[in-house]
Amino acid sequence: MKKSVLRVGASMLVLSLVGVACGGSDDSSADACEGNSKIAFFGALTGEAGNLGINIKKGLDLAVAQHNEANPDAQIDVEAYDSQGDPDQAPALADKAIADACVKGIVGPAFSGESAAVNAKFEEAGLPLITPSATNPDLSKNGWDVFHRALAGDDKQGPGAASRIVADGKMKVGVIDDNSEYGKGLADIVQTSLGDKAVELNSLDPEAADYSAVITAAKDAGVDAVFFGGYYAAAGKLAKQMADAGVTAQFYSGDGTLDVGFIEAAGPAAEGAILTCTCAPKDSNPEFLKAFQDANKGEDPATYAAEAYDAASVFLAAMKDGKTSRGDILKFINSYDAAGVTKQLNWDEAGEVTGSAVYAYEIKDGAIKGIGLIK
Amino acid sequence: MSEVLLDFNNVTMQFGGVTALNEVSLQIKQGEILGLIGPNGAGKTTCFNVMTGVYAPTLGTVSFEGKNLAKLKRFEITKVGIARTFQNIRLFSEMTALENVMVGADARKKASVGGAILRTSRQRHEEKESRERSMELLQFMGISDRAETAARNLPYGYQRRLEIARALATEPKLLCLDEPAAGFNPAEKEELNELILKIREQGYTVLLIEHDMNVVMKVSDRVAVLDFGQKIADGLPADVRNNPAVIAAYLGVEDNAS
Amino acid sequence: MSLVLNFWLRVTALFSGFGEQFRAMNKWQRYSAYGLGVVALYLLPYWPDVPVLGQIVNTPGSQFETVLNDQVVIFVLIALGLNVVVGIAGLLDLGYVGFYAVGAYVTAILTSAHGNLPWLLALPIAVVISMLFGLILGTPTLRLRGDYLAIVTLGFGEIIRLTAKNMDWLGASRGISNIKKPPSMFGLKFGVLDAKPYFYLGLTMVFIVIFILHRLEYSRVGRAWVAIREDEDAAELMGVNTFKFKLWAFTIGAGIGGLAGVHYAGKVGFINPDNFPLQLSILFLAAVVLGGSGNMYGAILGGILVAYMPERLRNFSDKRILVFGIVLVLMMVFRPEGILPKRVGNEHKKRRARSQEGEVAS
Amino acid sequence: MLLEVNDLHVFYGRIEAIKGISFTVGEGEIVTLIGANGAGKTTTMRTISGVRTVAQGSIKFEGQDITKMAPHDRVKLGICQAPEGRGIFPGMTVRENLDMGTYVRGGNAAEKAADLEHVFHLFPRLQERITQLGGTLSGGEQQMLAIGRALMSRPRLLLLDEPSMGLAPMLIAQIFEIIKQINSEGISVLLVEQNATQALRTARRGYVLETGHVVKEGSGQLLLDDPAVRAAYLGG
Amino acid sequence: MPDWLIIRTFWELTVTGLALGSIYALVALGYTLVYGVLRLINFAHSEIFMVGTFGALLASSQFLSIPLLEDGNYPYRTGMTLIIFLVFIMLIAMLFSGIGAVVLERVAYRPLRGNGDAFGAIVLAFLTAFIVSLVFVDQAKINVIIALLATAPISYAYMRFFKQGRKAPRLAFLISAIGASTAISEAVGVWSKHGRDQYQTPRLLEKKTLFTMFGTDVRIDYAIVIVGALLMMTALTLFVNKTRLGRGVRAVAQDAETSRILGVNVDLIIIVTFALGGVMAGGAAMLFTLVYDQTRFNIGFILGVKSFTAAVLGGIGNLKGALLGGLLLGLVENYGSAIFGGQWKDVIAFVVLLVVLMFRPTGLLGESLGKARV
Repeated sequence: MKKSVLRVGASMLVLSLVGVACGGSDDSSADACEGNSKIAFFGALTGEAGNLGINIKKGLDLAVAQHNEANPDAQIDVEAYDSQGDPDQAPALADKAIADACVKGIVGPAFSGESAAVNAKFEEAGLPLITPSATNPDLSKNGWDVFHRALAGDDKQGPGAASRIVADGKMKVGVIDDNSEYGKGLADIVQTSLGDKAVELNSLDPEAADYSAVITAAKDAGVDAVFFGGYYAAAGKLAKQMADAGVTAQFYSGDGTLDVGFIEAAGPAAEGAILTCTCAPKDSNPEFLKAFQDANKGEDPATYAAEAYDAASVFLAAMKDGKTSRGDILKFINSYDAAGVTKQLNWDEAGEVTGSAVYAYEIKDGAIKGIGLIK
Repeated sequence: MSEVLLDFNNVTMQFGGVTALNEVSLQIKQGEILGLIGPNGAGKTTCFNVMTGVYAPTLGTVSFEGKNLAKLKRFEITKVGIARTFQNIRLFSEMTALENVMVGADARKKASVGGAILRTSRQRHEEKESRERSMELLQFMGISDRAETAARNLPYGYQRRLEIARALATEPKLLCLDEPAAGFNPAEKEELNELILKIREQGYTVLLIEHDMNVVMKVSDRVAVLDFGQKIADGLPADVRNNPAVIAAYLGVEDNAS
Repeated sequence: MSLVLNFWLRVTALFSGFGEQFRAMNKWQRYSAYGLGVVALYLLPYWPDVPVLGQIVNTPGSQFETVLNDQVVIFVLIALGLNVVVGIAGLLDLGYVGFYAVGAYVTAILTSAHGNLPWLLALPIAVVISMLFGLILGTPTLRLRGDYLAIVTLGFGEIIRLTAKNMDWLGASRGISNIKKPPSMFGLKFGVLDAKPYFYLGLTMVFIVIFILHRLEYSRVGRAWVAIREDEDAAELMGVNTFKFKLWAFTIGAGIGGLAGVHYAGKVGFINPDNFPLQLSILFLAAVVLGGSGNMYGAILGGILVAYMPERLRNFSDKRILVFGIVLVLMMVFRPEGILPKRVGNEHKKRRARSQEGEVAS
Repeated sequence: MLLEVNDLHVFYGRIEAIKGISFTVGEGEIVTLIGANGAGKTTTMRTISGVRTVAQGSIKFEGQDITKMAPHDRVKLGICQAPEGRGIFPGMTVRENLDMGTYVRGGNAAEKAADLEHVFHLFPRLQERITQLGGTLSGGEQQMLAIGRALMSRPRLLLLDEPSMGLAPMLIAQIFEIIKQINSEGISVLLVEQNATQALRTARRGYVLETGHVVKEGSGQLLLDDPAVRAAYLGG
Repeated sequence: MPDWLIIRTFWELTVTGLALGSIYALVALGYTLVYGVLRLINFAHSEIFMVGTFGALLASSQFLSIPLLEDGNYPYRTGMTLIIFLVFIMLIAMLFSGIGAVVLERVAYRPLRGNGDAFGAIVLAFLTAFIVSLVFVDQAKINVIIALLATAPISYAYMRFFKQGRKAPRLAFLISAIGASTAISEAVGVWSKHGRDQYQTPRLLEKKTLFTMFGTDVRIDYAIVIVGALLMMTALTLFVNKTRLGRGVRAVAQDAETSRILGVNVDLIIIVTFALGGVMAGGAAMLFTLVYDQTRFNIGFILGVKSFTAAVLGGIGNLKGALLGGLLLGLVENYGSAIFGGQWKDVIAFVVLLVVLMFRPTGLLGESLGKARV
């Protein structure tokens, strides 16, 4: 009776020791992947930001499906790591991805916050990554060799947006942000680029229902344009409430707003709003558009799907080229230079894609229309 | 022996217009057992609460060994040397009997967070002292057999006694008992009487609020009677018992009714 | 369902049985049991490699040892700290995440943003500053009654987060990156990839905190706390300086929350205000109450469950939070005192003994 | 018998407060329960009103078993109580407090007005205070209000728990007079009192409670003359 | 310059602040009512509000089949049609919230009061079976079928458990509330049509300026919100003060034990209290969608925290306090945003709360539902 406690404790100990022994053998075979190689998606599939991740994964899935169809004897799997965009959950998932020897490359992490939390891990593990959506400029300043971005950062987008605003002849631009890492970062760059044409209108709380305080300030300042740094849900509410309050200023925003959700939320107030993105319009590559529609029941590719497709294509190209180790794939990517569906894909030292295409979009008749590159 | 321990000087206590105590003066002398009686709602418990710092008197002063109690915080009154029990038992129900008493004993101890973490010699010494003293008190009250039982699971009589033990543990000069016999049967009341006398023998001064005349009359050296917030009598038990004002107020208006 | 209830009763009986066996053992046996348990805990990261057991404990979608450290250890530390405040002293704190944030931010500021101190030096400073925050919040607010205290602490947690979010000096919404890691010691390298050293460090912190709290709980201080929880007025009338001890509870709780923050910051190397949302405070409280408010081991169990279950249940994907919510309600309905309710004295032993006597008698 | 209480056991948590008491109240009677604090008087009253659950034993009202009946149904049957400590709603006016007495019964405006008239007839002071908040009344006025409120429910059996508590002698006498008057109108009264002399004088029969047991019973005068009762409760 | 913003735009900020404050106040009433009667923070009240907004959404888009946009513009209605539609939508929202609140009480609170009934047992049994079935399959329809099959035996066991009448400690209520809150909001997030996305509600009312005051245009929707909230609050106060049930609510809030002695059915009163709070939240929800045209599964959380803050600010348990606290909070947030910037809005709100509680520890008007009078 008395000893059973001891016995349980001892057996647990023995079991653990067995584990240590087994675990030891695992380490030596880090590169040994049994089964198909994998490309991993890393980002949110569920949670509040789930939509964006789903777009990305669809682009990735399409690229892999095309590859698998063309190469029946070199199948590639897609592994999804759903972080919900939460930096707290991301590390355990990243470690899992790293520990899985079959994962050869990461499409992601989708958000800047989680990127900051886990990219160092991928760097240490030499696991190459290409993010199709994390546009925080600081990310490329960490000296991460594995880091690549399939689109330009906000430091390119901001000046682009500013020059479009200036080109539109706006003289007094109210700059508002949602106080998020992304939104505030982008808004700050836009504001700097606009110089004395900008009027700082502070931040709003995206979760709040009512933005009247900031709208009152915009009205009071008499702005003829408003740039909003933030995501589509808040942008929609802002545009609508501005219209309701009688503010007639032209509405500008960045890639976070580039979603039909913006149009839904803003209703008629969205009409004529101009959005910028370093991502390509869905119709920039008709071939991709058609393939995507075929694979997704006629659905159009949404934001970042094309970038994800490009990112995946680079990994697939490396594998097709016979590269199997993460190190070889990384080298392959670093020296890669070929046309993708969105742009010419080649990267500088920092991992920024060369060529800084910023596209402008306009909301017209309740739909997003690409209106071309911003010079 | 006749030194005044607690001096209740012209105390008036009002609650939002209602006068609970009206110019009550009362003295408790060193070493005596003072019985305080009066009908329910006469102001006994208020008197008690003023004394133990729960309320500050509206008018008048309460002093203990010449020290004015009004300025003291509630926990400081314990340190001055006044301890009490509660009419409706208020034990720390999720603590054992022993721990309850130890909380009382802790009032005289100093060791705090630092001492507890480092287990300084003083802390260990105090802890041992508290434990032993508390155990002694439980034995003294005759309830040491359930020292490790949660207070809420103790039988009623034990709970009443535990309250007294806890109060004694604070090493009071004055022990105030608020209806300690409530809910006791005659045999238990008899035991309680003996216990109160035994407590006095140990050198404590006792203020006893009680309803049961058997208890009050038997153990008190002196009895004060409150009625409707006023003191109407104060003297030896036998005298009080025959005081017509007391009979009228407390024992019923028998004379004008008959 | 009675099957489930029955099972549940069995499981709890098993644990209480353990307790009794444990008390019945002699010192040597007891210490070796402790020792074995501790070693087994330190070997936790290897459990997934054990056959069968590994299948049960391993987290399907995420790395087990990272979960152990980033989620479980952090939650256990926090549950321990919050249990002092809520469980033992009975002060309802809905803003505990604030102290966690303070610990993390102080570490970040000192080792990265505005200083270059080593992590090891930042640790005590951060803990002390967290305690100071506890003091600063507690001094004016601890006079408030239960539910008012709850909303004020909730507000405090938000104020901390929003201040961090809005002050450039604190990195604003970008957060602070490149936070220093703990120094390599005892042959453990605190890198980016291997979570095991962090887990060992965190587990050691947990043991130290348990040790300290154990000493506090069974001392004058602990008695004062419980007395305050049970009946604040009576405690004060028994000579307990209630304000002082409430403040201590708050301060010590804050210190432990801060310690968790230090550990977190050192591990992740990057923090931003969104890591410290209001919802986290609520989750912390849920952990304490679910496990058994007022019982240190209950709080630990609660912390483990709340941190580990969502990772273990990754298969439920987006329904796991829903499931968590329903489980909370069910638990509170059927086991309102938590999984391991606080135990007082030896009454349960007595009761058992008595019921056995009864059997003999009848 | 109007009320029959048979071998009643009631627990407060783990403590058995009532350990098997039995007593009866006849139609038109005043019956009193006397005893020291903690003897179980108030618990008995609350159990009869239905706010304490019965562990064992039964309560019958006019032969109907009401042991498990909900409190509001008991009020409907005609059992109403003026509780210990008066239980005045401090934030309600005197009028609203009195209206609470008709909460269960409902009744039309005319009936209510008549009842109100009746209560004001018994307690003219209440009429003067009609718009005042309950919390601002003096102790005596509160007691009157509590009794008046109970009367508003048109009870068959009125339960009075310590009506003399905290009242000046003059007022006590007055209250007991009113109790007699109420009784003379055909309402039976169960009276719990510490003021044993007064209670036993008023009541036809009495029961002495001690730690949850009935230790003595008999007519009021019999108990008044009992030396043991005198010693314990009447101060000798 | 921003220092002067508040002066230049004072009246505009006042109008918008009052509108949002009115919604806070209505939601705060729910917290205050329940707290007054049960001394319980009904943490899940925020989700009752959220359920109300979805009620309003369903009422307009499903029951009335109003599209989001008609020919690219808002589906404006005018005159009698508009009024009937708005009243209908409000009633449905109130119905949703009211039922939600009552179900919440019976499932998540009543069993903890040691008073669980068959309804609570059945719902809890269903939920238990449902989450257990999730372990094996993850298909809503199959889960529901399995859960329904298992409900009867489990609820039987639960009923037996309820018979013990165990009362839970105070903290358990709070955690149960948190659990219920999470579950309700997540359930909507998981199973509603667009999941966690923002939903738009059709805009029936053209937001024209009604009149101009102090140089500020007062929009018709703001006017409706403020007036509507005041009307609802007056109705509630009349109900509480003038009706029999209302008197019961006040009596239970002041002294539950005496109320029981006088024949007040306390369980019924508690249900009434939750229903009242729910109806007020439903009204608030409809007014909310009227101004902001949108909702989301998590919309209740922040609004709930704010409303609870408002209730405490005014004095929780006090009906007038809820109104005062709500309006004050709405104004303070708006003025504060104008002075310090929108990012400091919540900080300002909580600092004001802290300061008020320092000087008035039970809120501006003090607690007690019983004393709340017009």
